Amino acid sequence: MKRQVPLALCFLFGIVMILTQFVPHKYVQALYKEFIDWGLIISPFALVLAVITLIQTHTTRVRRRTEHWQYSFLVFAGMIIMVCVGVPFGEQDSVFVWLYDNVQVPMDATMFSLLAFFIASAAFRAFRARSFEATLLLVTAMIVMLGNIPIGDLVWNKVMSWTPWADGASGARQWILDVLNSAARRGIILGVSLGVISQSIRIILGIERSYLGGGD
Amino acid sequence: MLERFMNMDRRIIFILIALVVIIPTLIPIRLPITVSEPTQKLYDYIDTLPSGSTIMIAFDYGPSSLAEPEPMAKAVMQHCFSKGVKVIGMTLYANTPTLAHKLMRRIAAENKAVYGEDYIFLGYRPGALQVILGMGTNIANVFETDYEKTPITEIPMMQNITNYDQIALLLDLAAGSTTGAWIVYANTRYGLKIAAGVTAVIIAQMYPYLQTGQLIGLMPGYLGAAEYEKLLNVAGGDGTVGLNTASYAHLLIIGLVLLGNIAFFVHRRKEA
Amino acid sequence: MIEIIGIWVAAFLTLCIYSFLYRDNPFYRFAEHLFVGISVGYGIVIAMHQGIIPLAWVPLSEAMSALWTVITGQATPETINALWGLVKIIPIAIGLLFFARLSPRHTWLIRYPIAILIGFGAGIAIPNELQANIFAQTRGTIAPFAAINAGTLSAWDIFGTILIVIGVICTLIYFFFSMEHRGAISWLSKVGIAFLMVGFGAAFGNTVMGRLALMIHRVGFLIKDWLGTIF
Amino acid sequence: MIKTTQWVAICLVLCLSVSTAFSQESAAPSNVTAVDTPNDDGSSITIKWDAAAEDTGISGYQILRRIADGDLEEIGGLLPAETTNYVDSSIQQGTAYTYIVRAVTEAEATVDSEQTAPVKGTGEWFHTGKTPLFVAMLLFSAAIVWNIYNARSGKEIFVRRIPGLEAVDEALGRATEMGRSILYVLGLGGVDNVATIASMTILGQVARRTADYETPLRVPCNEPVVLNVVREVVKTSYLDEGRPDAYNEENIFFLTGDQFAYAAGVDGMMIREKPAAIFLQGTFAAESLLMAETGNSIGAIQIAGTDSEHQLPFFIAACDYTLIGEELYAASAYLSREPMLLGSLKGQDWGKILIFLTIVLGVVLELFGVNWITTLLQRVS
Repeated sequence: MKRQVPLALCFLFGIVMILTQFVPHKYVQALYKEFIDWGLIISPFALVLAVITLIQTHTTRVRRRTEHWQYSFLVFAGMIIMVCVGVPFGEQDSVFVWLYDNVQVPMDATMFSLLAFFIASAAFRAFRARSFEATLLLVTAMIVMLGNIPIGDLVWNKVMSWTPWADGASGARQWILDVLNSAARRGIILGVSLGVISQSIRIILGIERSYLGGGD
Repeated sequence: MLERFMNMDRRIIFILIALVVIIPTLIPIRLPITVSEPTQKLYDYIDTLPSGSTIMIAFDYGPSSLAEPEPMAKAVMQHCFSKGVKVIGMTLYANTPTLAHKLMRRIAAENKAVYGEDYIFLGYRPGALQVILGMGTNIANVFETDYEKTPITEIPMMQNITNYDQIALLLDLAAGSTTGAWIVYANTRYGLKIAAGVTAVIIAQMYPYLQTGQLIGLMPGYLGAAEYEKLLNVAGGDGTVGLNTASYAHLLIIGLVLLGNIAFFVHRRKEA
Repeated sequence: MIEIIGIWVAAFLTLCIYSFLYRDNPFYRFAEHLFVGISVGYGIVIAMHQGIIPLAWVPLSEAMSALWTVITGQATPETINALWGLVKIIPIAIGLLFFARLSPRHTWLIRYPIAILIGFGAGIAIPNELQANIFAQTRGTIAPFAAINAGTLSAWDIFGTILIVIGVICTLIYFFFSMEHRGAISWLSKVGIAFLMVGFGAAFGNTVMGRLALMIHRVGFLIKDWLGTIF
Repeated sequence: MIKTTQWVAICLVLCLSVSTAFSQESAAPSNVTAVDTPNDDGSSITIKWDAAAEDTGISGYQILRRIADGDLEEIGGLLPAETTNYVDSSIQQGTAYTYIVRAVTEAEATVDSEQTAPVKGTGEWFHTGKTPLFVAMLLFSAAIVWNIYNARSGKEIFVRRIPGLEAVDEALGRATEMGRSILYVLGLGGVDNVATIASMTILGQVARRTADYETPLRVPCNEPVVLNVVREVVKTSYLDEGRPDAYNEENIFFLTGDQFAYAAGVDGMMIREKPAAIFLQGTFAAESLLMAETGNSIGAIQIAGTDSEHQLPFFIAACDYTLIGEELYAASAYLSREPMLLGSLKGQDWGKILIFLTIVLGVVLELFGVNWITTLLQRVS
């Protein structure tokens, strides 16, 4: 009951999902659509549980007065406001949309834009010609960056016009992306896919069962 | 000294990046731009459209990638309104309607264009493929109403428009793989002319379409917007500013990396 | 007015987040915790209105009313069809098993939904990975050689095509695990690493523009939209 | 059974009589056939005809269909003159249809083809176009299972050195020495994402070591189901090491499901708790560098690993060690030395050899103009 049934369920659902890819018959396809919906129905229940643990975490912080405990109220406030507006009135409600547009979206966008700073500091620190490999990383990154700006072409055509790329740095960039980058990416993708498939086979056959945890 | 430079506090780099982005935004310092052929072609195509024709713009990007397509939309719409060309906006992205609607409203206000007569925004309908195919037979079948909930049949500028046959061009402002779908389903199937304005990250994917002529024009990222603004004679447009700023920032990063390496080599020689 | 308040709120939060670049501070902590709370709330609302309600609640309630028509003998083919909605009881019941976590004695019951979801993912992954990645990428590596046979490629393009094959094979060799990397294998896997590094450099360099664009847009918002409301 | 054959016979007779009734004209579409579309769910019928000769002046085709003796109905609108097939997907399953292809000439005149034999749409139980895929799947599964079986019977299996993993003990040791915590991030993937499962297996191994060292292991999750599994996995590791007392459930918690809010929260944790070692293992998107660069700024030892190839450059730049792509999957085998994992690793290598041979053979064949390998690998939907 505790181990065998979950493993059997895992096997059953796995095999059915594989078969749906090979059987075009409408009954099987209907089953496939139904199962996809099931997945979408099952997951939100876990969210409720997760939110309970989030609330527990922050109530503990408040109760124990750990450092910065006051901020936990902000987590509660944000969550309660969104839920109180969004759950009864739906995600199209104007107040909900206002909150989303003026609170969540700007913070999302700003966090994302921090990458402009981080990409610069990471480049400065990591792009040192310490070894042959590091030099390759450095040189291609520089060429591709030059190829992305118009000045790059001007500079390139002055200094590097002997290279086989006719239209300057942007030509070199394009060639690097099309040939060298895509070769490396293909190698990675092929390896990763083999890893994914073998892990999936182990899961379906019940060989990999660490996700069940211990005990009986 | 060298060592201190090589291991400098990253906050110095942050400040430099901030300066290099903020200063050109405030004081535009123009870098030379030559207009590339794909942008020129798009400009020429719109420029020769008779007044009263209609183009469609698909805002196919999400909130996280709007920086590059927005200046393009602005430049092209400005061009259209000045030529008396009408614009229909729509999107294949579920969370873009509010954003695109606001943008169109703002650009229209700047150009004194009237909603319903010079432009409309249709909004979003689920199922990208069905939307593209459906509009080929009848736009009103897919969008019974526009984004502002007015029935299509009651909108003045839509009176003579039923499907792609009355639309001179589709401009896909894309951050993902939508352009391919427009080409396969709207161009190949219904003969709709397609042009694209895309973010820098996906430019590489667009060249094949350009070579086969399936795209009649292409604006590559900030560069495309800046080139279009140059053709329109707009000084200090968002695209130009964006391109300049991005260029300076690229040069800054390249410069820092070069200096870092020089310091590294000098330091290593000293050690040895 | 409401729009201007929105701009000020957004600008304040933007600056709060940027303050992190200097160091941790009360403003960042304020934005961070608010962000976590708001985003969790948003997630709950979306899970309700785009998940549970349309996928489970609507079909189930329709099935219930259909069941009533059957009981009262007013069933039509349409209502009988709607009875299929009753099937949704199964995933709802499975989902409810997650709450077994709250009772230490029944914790093991959450293995049921988890096993189903994991089996699901693994089952979908096998044929898809095989087709979309392994088949497609292998084919993509071979296919250009047809053009070489047809004689439509320039010498430079032929060079590129061959380079791709070398790159793919050497990268794959780098990923050989059950073999010691000695002799020829070691040499080839080093070529593989070189390809990887060049590929990473190119991807890094190509991403810079996109990230800068995000920041330029954010700075544009602060300078034009926000400062615009003052000056 | 008899009924059907009778019915078909009647229809055939009907068809023949109808077709003889039509006068044969040169512009009439010839060789019109209607067949159940192969490898579909039974929702369509494919109609094919021969292309018209160049000078017949045909400007397009219309497709007409009828159910049994019903009226002819026009479907799909006017097709361009160069079309030679049409897929009718507006059919009722189980109903037999007959079709006529009508050629429309430039002078707006119409010429009808012969009527086709009646045909029904039926769903197939196996997609024949996917046979290569199916065979490849079986072969690869067999290779994996065979190697696992072999490994279990006690054969020694070699695994090459994975530098990032040799640093795990060093990182954990340093955290213990400094009395600081360890931060483990599993990325954005859900439990249906295989990289996340691989990351959990590595986490299980890390937890075994932290249980011994009594170093706090902090795991902020961003996916609710993952949270539940992770708690089980870590608890099991502590139990196995005989240290259930050291397990603290509060250290494994839900942060938020939003990508950037999660990054904001993790960054906050990093900068306030200053963990000595940070693991970033799983599926990542743009937030990868947000976390890796902040982790770097606090001087933590960072070991990253991901199958998201777009994020690898950023991990390489900002982390001390990075598991590249498949190395993430090899990591659990490497750390645990469990025969079943080592065996499947060897199976994966067999897969690589197969791909390697396919590429070489494919390239050679293509150079000689033989393209059956590319045809086999073609995408079918």
